[in-house]
Amino acid sequence: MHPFSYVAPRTLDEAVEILDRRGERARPFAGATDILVQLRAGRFELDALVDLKAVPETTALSLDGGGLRIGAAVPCCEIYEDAAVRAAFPGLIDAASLIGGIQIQSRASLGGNLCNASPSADGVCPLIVHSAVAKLRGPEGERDASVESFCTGPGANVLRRGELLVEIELPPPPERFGAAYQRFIPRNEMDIAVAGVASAVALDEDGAAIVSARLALAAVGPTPILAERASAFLMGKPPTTETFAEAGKIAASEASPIADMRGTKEHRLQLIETLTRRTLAVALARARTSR
Amino acid sequence: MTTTTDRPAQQFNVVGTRPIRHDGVDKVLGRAQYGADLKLPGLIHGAVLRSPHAHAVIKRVDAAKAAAAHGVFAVITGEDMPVSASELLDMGEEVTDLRWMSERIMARGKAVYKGHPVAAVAAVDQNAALEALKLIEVDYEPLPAVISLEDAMAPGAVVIHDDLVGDHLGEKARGTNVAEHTRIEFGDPDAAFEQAAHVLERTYTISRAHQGYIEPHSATAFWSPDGKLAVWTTTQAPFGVRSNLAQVLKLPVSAVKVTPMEIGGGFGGKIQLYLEPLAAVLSKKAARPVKMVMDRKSVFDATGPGPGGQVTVKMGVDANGAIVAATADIRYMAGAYPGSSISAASVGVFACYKVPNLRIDAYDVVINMSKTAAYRAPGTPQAAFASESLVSELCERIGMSPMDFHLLNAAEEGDRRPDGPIFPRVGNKACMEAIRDSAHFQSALQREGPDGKLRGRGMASGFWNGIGNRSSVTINVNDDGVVSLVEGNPDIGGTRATIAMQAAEILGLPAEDVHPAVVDTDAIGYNDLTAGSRTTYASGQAAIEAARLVVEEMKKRMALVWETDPENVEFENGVFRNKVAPDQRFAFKQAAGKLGQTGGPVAKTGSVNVRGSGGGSFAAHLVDVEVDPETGKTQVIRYTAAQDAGKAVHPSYVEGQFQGGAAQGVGWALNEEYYTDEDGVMLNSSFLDYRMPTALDLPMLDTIIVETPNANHPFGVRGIGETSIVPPAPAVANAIADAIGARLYQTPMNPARVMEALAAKRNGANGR
Amino acid sequence: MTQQEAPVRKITVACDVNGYPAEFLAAPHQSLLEALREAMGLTGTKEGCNDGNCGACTVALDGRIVDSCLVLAAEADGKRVDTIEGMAPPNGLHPLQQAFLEEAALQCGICTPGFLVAAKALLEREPEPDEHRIRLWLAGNLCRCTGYDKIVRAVQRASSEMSKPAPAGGA
Amino acid sequence: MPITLRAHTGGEARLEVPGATLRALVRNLDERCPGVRERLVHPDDPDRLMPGLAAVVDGEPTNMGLLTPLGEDSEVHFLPAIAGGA
Repeated sequence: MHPFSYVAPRTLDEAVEILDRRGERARPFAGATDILVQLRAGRFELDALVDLKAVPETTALSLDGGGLRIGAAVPCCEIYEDAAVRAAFPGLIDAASLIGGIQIQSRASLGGNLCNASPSADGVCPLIVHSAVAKLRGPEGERDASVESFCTGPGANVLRRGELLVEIELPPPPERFGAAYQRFIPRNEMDIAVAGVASAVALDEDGAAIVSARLALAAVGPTPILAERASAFLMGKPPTTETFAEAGKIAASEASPIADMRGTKEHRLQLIETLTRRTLAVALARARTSR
Repeated sequence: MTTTTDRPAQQFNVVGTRPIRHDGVDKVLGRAQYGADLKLPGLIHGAVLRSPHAHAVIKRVDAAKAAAAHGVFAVITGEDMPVSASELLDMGEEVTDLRWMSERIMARGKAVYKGHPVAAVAAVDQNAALEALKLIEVDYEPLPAVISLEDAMAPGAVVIHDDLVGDHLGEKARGTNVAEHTRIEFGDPDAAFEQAAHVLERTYTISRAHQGYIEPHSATAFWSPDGKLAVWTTTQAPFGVRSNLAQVLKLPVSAVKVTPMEIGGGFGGKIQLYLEPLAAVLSKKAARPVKMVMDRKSVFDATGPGPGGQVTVKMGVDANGAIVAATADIRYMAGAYPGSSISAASVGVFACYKVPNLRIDAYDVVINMSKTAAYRAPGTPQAAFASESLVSELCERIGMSPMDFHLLNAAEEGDRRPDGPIFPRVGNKACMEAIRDSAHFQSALQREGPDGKLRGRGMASGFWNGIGNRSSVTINVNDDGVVSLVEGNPDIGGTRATIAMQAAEILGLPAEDVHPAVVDTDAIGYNDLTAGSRTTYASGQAAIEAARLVVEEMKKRMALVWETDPENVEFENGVFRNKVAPDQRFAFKQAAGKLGQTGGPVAKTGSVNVRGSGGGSFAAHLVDVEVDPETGKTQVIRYTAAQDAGKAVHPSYVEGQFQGGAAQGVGWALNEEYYTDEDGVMLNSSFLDYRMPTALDLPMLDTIIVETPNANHPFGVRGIGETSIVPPAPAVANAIADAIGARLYQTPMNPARVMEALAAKRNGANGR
Repeated sequence: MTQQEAPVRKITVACDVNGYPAEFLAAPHQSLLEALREAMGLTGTKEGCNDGNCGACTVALDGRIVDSCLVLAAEADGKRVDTIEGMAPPNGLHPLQQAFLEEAALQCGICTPGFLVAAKALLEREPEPDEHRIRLWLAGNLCRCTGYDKIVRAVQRASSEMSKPAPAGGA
Repeated sequence: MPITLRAHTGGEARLEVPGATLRALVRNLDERCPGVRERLVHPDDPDRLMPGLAAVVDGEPTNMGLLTPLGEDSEVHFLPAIAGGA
């Protein structure tokens, strides 16, 4: 591995300054669970790794006014161990508690998962269905990017030179809202999604119709995908098995999977249908029991 | 955990108990020294540059920049390795051509598998060595890669080794990738098929699967200026490494000393040389000890998995379900050099059955992938996947339960094994009966699982012969009556304990009072490798022999003390007694304290060359699975393994062998494979994507130890390490077929393939 | 090789290892695994894959289990690291170590330190986990020899040993 | 006899040959079936079997190679050697 230096800035300004100065030769990291593997495999070379875990803004987790702010370096375990977050955002917990094993969850962050921009990232789809916003900070100051627009290709994202992800903001969910994430893997743990689906629905007052819905798909395109047509289809529909099955078919039509060592194209399309139905059913149950 | 035995048990004090293994405390404290843990004064670190191509001419290797890099001590390429002419090496049980072995270790002129070493560097630390590799310039001219049976066997195929001379049924063949075609035949199977009431023929495809030991290969070497070469390595075969190093490096055997470090799993994959000769030659050039540790990717790319291939089996039965004939066509891909266990596959494919008319053709085929290695019951799980799947499907067709079929057709004492020998008393039928009588078999299977999942049950049998061969064990009696036991077999799974226990049984000592130590090749007589299910069986006999010699010598010493004839001294249950003066008696410990004044220390070596294995160890496995028809995922929900141990020396470690083999077999059945691109580059060369079972993927694994004594061992012990990987894949295949009503003919039976089988069934194909 | 801005120097890392202060020099790119094994001589922590997929290098970092191959040594500065070498009390064994021996929960032993460190963290959080919870918690640790049966039983056994009330009059 | 050697035995799979040891048996066999000896015996050591070949005497592989003593009714098989595993 090409030798690099280790920097642990204490402020955002300091972090931005280092990243700006070093450009492509430096990258920020939190859990290091992806970047060290990539560096050892020789995927790219760096002169510096910038540890964000001493920066207060990136390590804060706060639930206020029904919304959630997750610092970019907050590890998965801190998210799922927080009882209030667990109660309010079960769809997010679905993902945070299945990335890697326990050892990985001690370190891996949803922010890192997002920045790594893998099409199969488990953490991204639930963020998309929660309409989450990525809060960025760079030499030019702050800006926002929607999570669904954040990844631009396998391993590529919208971050510019010197810019870093500070935190991810989830707006307060609407009333009678439920979300869920499931992925399919051949083993039961320690695996990469062959396909994954996050679903979110909000119901009308009597629970007879879906008033808003968002579906996001993992590992079936160059990035995690917001399934716009399937999401739109659900609006106004009764939350029935038939509706969900139809939504699954539409979601599959929005997927553009490839065949690789983790799964075939046909299998991935079948999985999108199945996981869409299954996650919608869980999201519905959660919506019905939410406030 | 159950044990069934079919005879009045020989009485034992130690054998059959479950003491804590002698090396256990070191291992739970993290103090045991594995290969990579070694530290030596002046140690430097090596790394290997490997071919990125599966098949390429190496036009130029320029290592000048690497040699000049900061922190680099030595660089070697193929030019630095001695050249060997073709010479067949008898490696105890396996045969290797010295020339193929030398070329496999380091490429010269041509790379024939992805990961083939092209150069190596020794530097001040691991990262400096890795960085220096980047400075080595290699010009490759890629050639078309031969990576499948079709590629390799097609007329006009690209020939990997121009000078390979194939042996095709005794005829020499040139310009071929088929290194060997063998045949076993007796009776007239074709005529018998004509007469059979039912005949079924199927073709099965089996993935190559890696042994998957958690410890990567490592080797440290110091080539001293006096010409002596010391090697510390993680190996199953310290004496094999010694002789192979001597052959490859053109040294006398006695110039090489091999110290086996603790070994973090092997399963047959740590027998061949990989890093040892490279570390040695680097050490010679650098005049320092050099340590090399393989990374996980290279373990997958460049060390031996078990071979994949294709097996076609055909079986005919009469109206009662008795087998009248069977044939098999076995084609294994050996990797870049010949040798893929086709002989064992030919024995194992129908070994469980009485087959009156039989023909087995087997082909050893060379392709552009890493040379395969032995993997637990080498060659046999692949063949059994075919034959045991076929039996189950045949049973469906003739409406006979697989249990009845097995019991009717099981090979027993006096029946002829496919390759000729007659079975002595074996536990084949006893294992079936143990499964039949198990709570698992007797319980009804709830066919519907939760959420629409489908359940099924399958069984399969398995055979592995095992070997005996050469072992030496030395026992030294200490003043306090504790004995040290010196042995030469690396302990992969508890054999320090099982060998020590056999000595303890003879000496009348508790297991704890025998202190076993695994030592280097200069410190003990010759030992064949820790493999072939032989260690407890054969080295145990060397320990028994050594213990008997100790007892005989100590009887003489007690005779001196008691002023009587040695014939008057008897030894029973750990006590020496004077038959003519019954009040004269010494426990072993007391006697041990009298050795100094009666002639000096007692140290005895038992050296044996154990014949055969007593007919091998049979097994029967029963498995319940749950299949999700919407995703194709299979979950093993219940498992029972019965196997013949002859006599279980340490039942816990016998159970552990049954369970470990079952887990590896389930992994092979469901997910494990080499997924390569069309150029022969493995794409899933990590523990993430190779998908071995995790703790969450398996249920508890129930075991039944069957004990049909082995007449070749004084305690009746059989070698048991390998058979347990033979039945799992077909048992799982049979359970999946039972669950979903469609059959899979290919491993791994991964979710996508299960979905394909379900779709084919819906479309009217492949249904029942 | 690419030009660097400045030569990369080794840095001093001060941390608590197994309850004792430790100070060592590490290259910035060195993993905690490498530093434990090379700089501190603590070779009980094993390397199986160097990419976070086998758990053989599991240690506890400030009380949470991590794959030490995916932690930079530099990140351990000011933190507490617990390895297999610190698990046993003086002149004894931890109940998990004892249970692994009695249940024959190891064969080759290479994965054993990682399993023990991980299982200890589990029992400290959840003294009486059920079988599924044990299997889930240990899914990040691969074992190729045992099929996991005896490992799970050993954790169950240690759990019940540790849940027994301490004998009266103990120190 | 393995199929690969039956060219030397006129296609015979089973032969009755005298010999008090395996070495003597092979010598006698070679008189009946010329050329078979060089397929069975190590080129550099007349007391060893050809590498890659195993002899099974009365159901068990030999461990003394060609020096193995034979009984009056011993059954001998020549087989390809089998690699060991774990």
